[in-house]
Amino acid sequence: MSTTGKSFGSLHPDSPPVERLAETQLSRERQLDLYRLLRLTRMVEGRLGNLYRQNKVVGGLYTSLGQEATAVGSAYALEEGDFIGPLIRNLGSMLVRGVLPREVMMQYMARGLSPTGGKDGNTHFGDLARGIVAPISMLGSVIPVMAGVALAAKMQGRPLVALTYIGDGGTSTGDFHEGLNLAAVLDVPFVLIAEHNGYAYSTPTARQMKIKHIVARAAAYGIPGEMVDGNDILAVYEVTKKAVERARAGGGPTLIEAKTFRMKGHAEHDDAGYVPPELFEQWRKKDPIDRFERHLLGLGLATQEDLDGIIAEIDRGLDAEVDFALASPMPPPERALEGVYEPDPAEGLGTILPDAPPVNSQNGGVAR
Amino acid sequence: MSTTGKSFGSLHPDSPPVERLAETQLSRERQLDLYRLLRLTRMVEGRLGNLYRQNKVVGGLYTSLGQEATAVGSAYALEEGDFIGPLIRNLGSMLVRGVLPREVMMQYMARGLSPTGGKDGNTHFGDLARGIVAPISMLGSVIPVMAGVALAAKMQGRPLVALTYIGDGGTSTGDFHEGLNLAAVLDVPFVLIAEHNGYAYSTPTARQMKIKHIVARAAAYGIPGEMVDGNDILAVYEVTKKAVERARAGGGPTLIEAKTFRMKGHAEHDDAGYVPPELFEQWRKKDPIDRFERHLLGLGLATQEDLDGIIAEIDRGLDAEVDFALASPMPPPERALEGVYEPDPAEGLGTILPDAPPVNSQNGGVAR
Amino acid sequence: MTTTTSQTYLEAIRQGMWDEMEQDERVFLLGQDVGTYGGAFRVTAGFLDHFGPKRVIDTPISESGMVGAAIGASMMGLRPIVEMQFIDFISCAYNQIINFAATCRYRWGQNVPIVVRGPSGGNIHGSAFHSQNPESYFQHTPGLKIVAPSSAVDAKGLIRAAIRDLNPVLFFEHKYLYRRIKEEVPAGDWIVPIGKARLARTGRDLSIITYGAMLHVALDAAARLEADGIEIEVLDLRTIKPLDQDAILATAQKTHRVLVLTEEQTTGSVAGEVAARVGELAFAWLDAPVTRFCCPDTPVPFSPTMEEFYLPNAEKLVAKVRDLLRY
Amino acid sequence: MTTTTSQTYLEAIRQGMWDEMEQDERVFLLGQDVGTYGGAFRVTAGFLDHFGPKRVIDTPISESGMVGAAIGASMMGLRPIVEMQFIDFISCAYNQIINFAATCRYRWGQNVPIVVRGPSGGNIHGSAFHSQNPESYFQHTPGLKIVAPSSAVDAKGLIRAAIRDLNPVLFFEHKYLYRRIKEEVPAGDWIVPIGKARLARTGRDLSIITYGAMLHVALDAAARLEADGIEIEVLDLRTIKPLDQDAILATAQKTHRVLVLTEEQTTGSVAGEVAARVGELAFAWLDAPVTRFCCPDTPVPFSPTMEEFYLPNAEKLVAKVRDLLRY
Ligand SMILES: Cc1ncc(C[n+]2csc(CCOP(=O)(O)OP(=O)(O)O)c2C)c(N)n1
Ligand SMILES: Cc1ncc(C[n+]2csc(CCOP(=O)(O)OP(=O)(O)O)c2C)c(N)n1
Ligand SMILES: [Mg+2]
Ligand SMILES: [Mg+2]
Repeated sequence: MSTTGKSFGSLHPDSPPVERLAETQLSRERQLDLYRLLRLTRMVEGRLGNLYRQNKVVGGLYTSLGQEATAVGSAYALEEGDFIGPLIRNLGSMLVRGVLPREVMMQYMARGLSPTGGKDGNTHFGDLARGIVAPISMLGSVIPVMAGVALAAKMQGRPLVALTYIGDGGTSTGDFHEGLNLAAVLDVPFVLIAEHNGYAYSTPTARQMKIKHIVARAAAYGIPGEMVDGNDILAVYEVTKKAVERARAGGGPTLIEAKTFRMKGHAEHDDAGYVPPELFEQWRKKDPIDRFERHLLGLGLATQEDLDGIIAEIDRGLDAEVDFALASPMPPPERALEGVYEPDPAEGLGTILPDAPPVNSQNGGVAR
Repeated sequence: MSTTGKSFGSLHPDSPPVERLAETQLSRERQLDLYRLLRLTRMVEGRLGNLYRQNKVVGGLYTSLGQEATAVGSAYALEEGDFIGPLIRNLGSMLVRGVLPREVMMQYMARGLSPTGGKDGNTHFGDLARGIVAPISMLGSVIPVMAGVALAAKMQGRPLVALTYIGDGGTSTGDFHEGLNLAAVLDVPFVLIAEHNGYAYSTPTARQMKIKHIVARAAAYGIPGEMVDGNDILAVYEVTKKAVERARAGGGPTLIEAKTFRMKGHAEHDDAGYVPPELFEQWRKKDPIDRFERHLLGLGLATQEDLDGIIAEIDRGLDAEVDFALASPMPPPERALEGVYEPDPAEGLGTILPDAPPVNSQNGGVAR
Repeated sequence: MTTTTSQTYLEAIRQGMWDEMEQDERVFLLGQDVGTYGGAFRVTAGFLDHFGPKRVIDTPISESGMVGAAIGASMMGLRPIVEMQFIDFISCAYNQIINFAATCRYRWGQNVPIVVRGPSGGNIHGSAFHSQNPESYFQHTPGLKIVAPSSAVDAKGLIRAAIRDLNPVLFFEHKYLYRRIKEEVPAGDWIVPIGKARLARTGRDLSIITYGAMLHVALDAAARLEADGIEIEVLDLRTIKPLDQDAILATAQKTHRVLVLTEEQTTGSVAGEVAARVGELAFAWLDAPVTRFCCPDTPVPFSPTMEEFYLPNAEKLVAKVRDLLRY
Repeated sequence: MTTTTSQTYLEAIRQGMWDEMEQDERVFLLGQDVGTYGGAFRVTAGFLDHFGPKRVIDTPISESGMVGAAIGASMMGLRPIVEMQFIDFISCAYNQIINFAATCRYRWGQNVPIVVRGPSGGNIHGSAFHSQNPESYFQHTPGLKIVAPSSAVDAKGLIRAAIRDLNPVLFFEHKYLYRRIKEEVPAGDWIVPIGKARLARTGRDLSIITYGAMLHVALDAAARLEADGIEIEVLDLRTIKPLDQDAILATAQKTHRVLVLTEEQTTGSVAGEVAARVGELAFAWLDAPVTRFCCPDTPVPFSPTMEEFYLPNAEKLVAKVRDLLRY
């Protein structure tokens, strides 16, 4: 494994007041855009939390509090035409790719105008036009699928990259292994971000694997591995960018381990009583938004007013999104029956060969 | 990964006439016993080949020609009470554990007196009394099962070790990953021998994985890895012994990669036309039996007469085994219906609670 | 005189496992978050403290690995209980269950006494991957037993029987019932035998054969129909494999009209198997076609409006029964 | 006037795939040993040389990975065909098939045009893991199509239809038929539509509904019974999902007696689904119980003596038919 990611960012809790995030070539504008997306992610999830507490959310609510930088920073490193396969904690990556807050809200509220028309919930929706493949709940399963997206791209000579995510827990699935090995041996343009956030539901990483760093698994597939401070959005961006560029240039897959922390329970109902409070303390100091703000302010890339302005604008936008989502209707019940199969095209699938005539019992067994 | 295995044996085709195999503490007697078992394996498979050509074998015949040392040497490192989960190429390990040639022959010929009564074929049979767990055909599946055997041993405080095998191809299965990770994180007494024999059916290792050495995967699970010359039976014995002792002492699992070569096609019907003839040439020089013989003769541990004597005795034994197997009947057809479920013990499973009386429709919905 | 305790369906399962673990040290648990957290539904809350980490094992997210390990451990004389966090994830252990666990006894005489259990079923707006009823995936596989209780008493008695059974048992708990059902459950060491259906209601006009959460729908519908003097017999299968064919045929012979009600997509359902058996073996007694009332052939939809449409309920069932009585 | 070629069942499948790959560059193959070796049964022999390594991909032993990759590639506009070396190994891809491939269309409108194909069936003494008929594992899952041809003509027409279909199609080839059947297969670009059964023989006394290798057993039995003036109608389902319900009901209505013959363990079989439908929807026409003739509920036994006992054959079928005619 290579751990070039280590050079990006800093995991030290006692980092100096002016945050030293990873070096980047990103312009001020793009850094502010990145900030907006990072903030947007947290604020959308905040609104979802409100809706949850108002009993408007159907089913559970899963958020990425404290780890938004991983999803946002990595997706920001992609180009138009690239593909992502986001998991439940990767709302940020979907927002980067143009998903509207109302779409997510309507998904969570099971509304008829949601991207799935109410057929599925939460972030489980996809849209190839925006380069988003929906996962299934079974962890790991989207890895071979995204490897297949990358394989197709390679076969088609399209210069695109497929990127997906997996939690520390999800790395224990057979599909993680089969998918990553397949991607490696077929040398396809694929990037896998392993989000190491300390827990899989209540299970700490030490019960999930005997290794400390997931990136150690890259060597098992003969692919480059990178370890990155997942709460340094610039580091995540840069390390992903490097992997994406390598993949696009034909250099095959990369496994990136992003160290971060889940600052809430597994879902909204889970009080995370099993997480030692010190861990929350420690990681609160490393909040990715706070750090990015310190970086922007400290380097004079933005003033507090700039940031406040961005936040206020997002807020206004979200008011409208929430209103829209709340006002939207539930789906018609009968829609349940629709859409299981893709119908044949109008012109059919080809010339139908007439069946050979049956043997005729009344005719001495000869075809009639 | 550690590659202490490298110090054992030699992969050089131009090894000196007196074969320098790995150093061992094994006595002359035990080395001769090992030789007998190695020879026995090849000779049993030779007899099976004869039976196959006489159309006595039902279905395919799978042999371990050229790689017998891996199965024999590793199983020889176990103690009574330990468990193995042999695959199709590990007949040698079964013979080490006391399986009789006639048992295998009757299995291959689907006879009624075979260990499975004709219900399954080839080496697919088990016997807990001899510490043998039968695999299923789906590659990789026996790995979590043997991890479970090891887990039970640990829970029960029994000082035993579970050992199983996997081919280079089989390492690509999800169960390889799930099973080995589980064994590692639960720290159970488990040894996995990855038999790297160049091919999975027609697929060379380079199409199976992007790594050269399977042992690189040990680090992905945080367990020791060893690489060993699989055609040096003493090296295989020693490296396995070390892993087994570590496991027995509570040191957890080990992944051992044994480098060897499949000297025939995947099965008897496969002419292996896809294997470059040079490879067969090269590996023929490294034949594990020839090498062990050169070692025994060169170090004066045996004379040619000793070896010839052993062979002759095996041969006589096998004549009888073949005769017995050939004379044994096919199973009665109706046996097909037997044995799907283990019946309840005669005394039942416990006191049966009488069912609450049903609601009675004729009685105003009151229980009758 | 037996004492009883008021217990929910969930508590009954929990208690059944607890009692077996107290009595038999071979029994142990493995699954994701079953220890520290006590399981996603808290079915095993308190087990870790009481039985210790050796017998209550939090595993990695490896369904196939978990089931495989259970198989191996069972061969060594232990009695593993594997929890699927949601039963839908059993699809990831399909090969281990149908090919490994189910066939060892037949192929080489080695029985595999394991229990694989977990929350199944819909009506909680869990969508396609947290609402499945996977019994039909497995009903075809010789060597397996499948249990799906509808009441707290049965849940307790059947989980105990499942743990004691010498074969692999799939134990499907209906999560909709977990906390919605509360019953008096007798104390003491008893089981409900696998393979025995229970007559939940007697009647002479029509038989509803069902199990799990649908039992309650059937009883509700039967009570409504009673007002019109219609007598519905309700048979609770309790065990899906092996089916209690005698009980099935007996009720068919009694009422001459059979409706099979299950919470599954219709095609390839357990209901289909029951219907096929009734149609073949009770043909002479039938006055009307054996009718299935299941879910439509779609994944489980998420939105409550659609899921309600998708699931059978008492109102729809009453209409189906009336239709069938008019046949 | 169409020209024909004499082709085995295997050659017909091979030719169908070849033609589709010639015509449509989106079609590609992936599987274990499908390239250099041409597949364990040589179904894809010559494909690598002709179509090149980009379109004929030897994969690692990763059934779930293979199917997952096919799903992803199909979303990008390609048309992957995944070979299972033996269809039994499809159990290792169960989750990808039933949860990923089958549900995308319903959940988020994304269709998944993939074909998963491979050799199924027994009678070759392959024992429990090289003889399976897995159609019943999948018949329950909405979103899938399942095909199981009995003849070379159908095999060719159906593999082409499967490749062109816009949904995931499981294509189960019966390996016993691979080289045992040889027929005149018309040249040209034609398909046999998925979802249409074929009347293989007309008769008025009793209908045998079947598919795959059992079709030939049915025709054999029908020919034997003809000597006694018994007229058997034989319906070859060809597609297992969606079932051709119209054809099923039509033959039931015609003969009033139905026997469903399949090479599966009886419980939870496709035969059960067919029987349930006939029993429910053709009840009024039935003069006798819809009868299943399948295999016993055991794993497939290895030894020829036992496997012969286990499998239906013409002789046993004739006896069953005579019984049913006496009903
Ligand atoms: C195959 C599978 N098994 C179990 C689950 C249930 N489950 C959902 S999320 C989760 C924990 C995931 O942990 P991790 O992968 O670390 O992701 P995180 O939630 O920390 O982002 C579990 C066990 C699942 N979704 N899929
Ligand atoms: C899950 C699974 N997929 C496919 C197969 C078919 N198959 C049997 S042996 C084999 C090749 C195995 O290669 P390897 O693991 O290297 O073992 P070797 O034969 O070289 O000893 C394959 C693909 C199988 N048995 N199991
Ligand atoms: Mg996590
Ligand atoms: Mg190999």
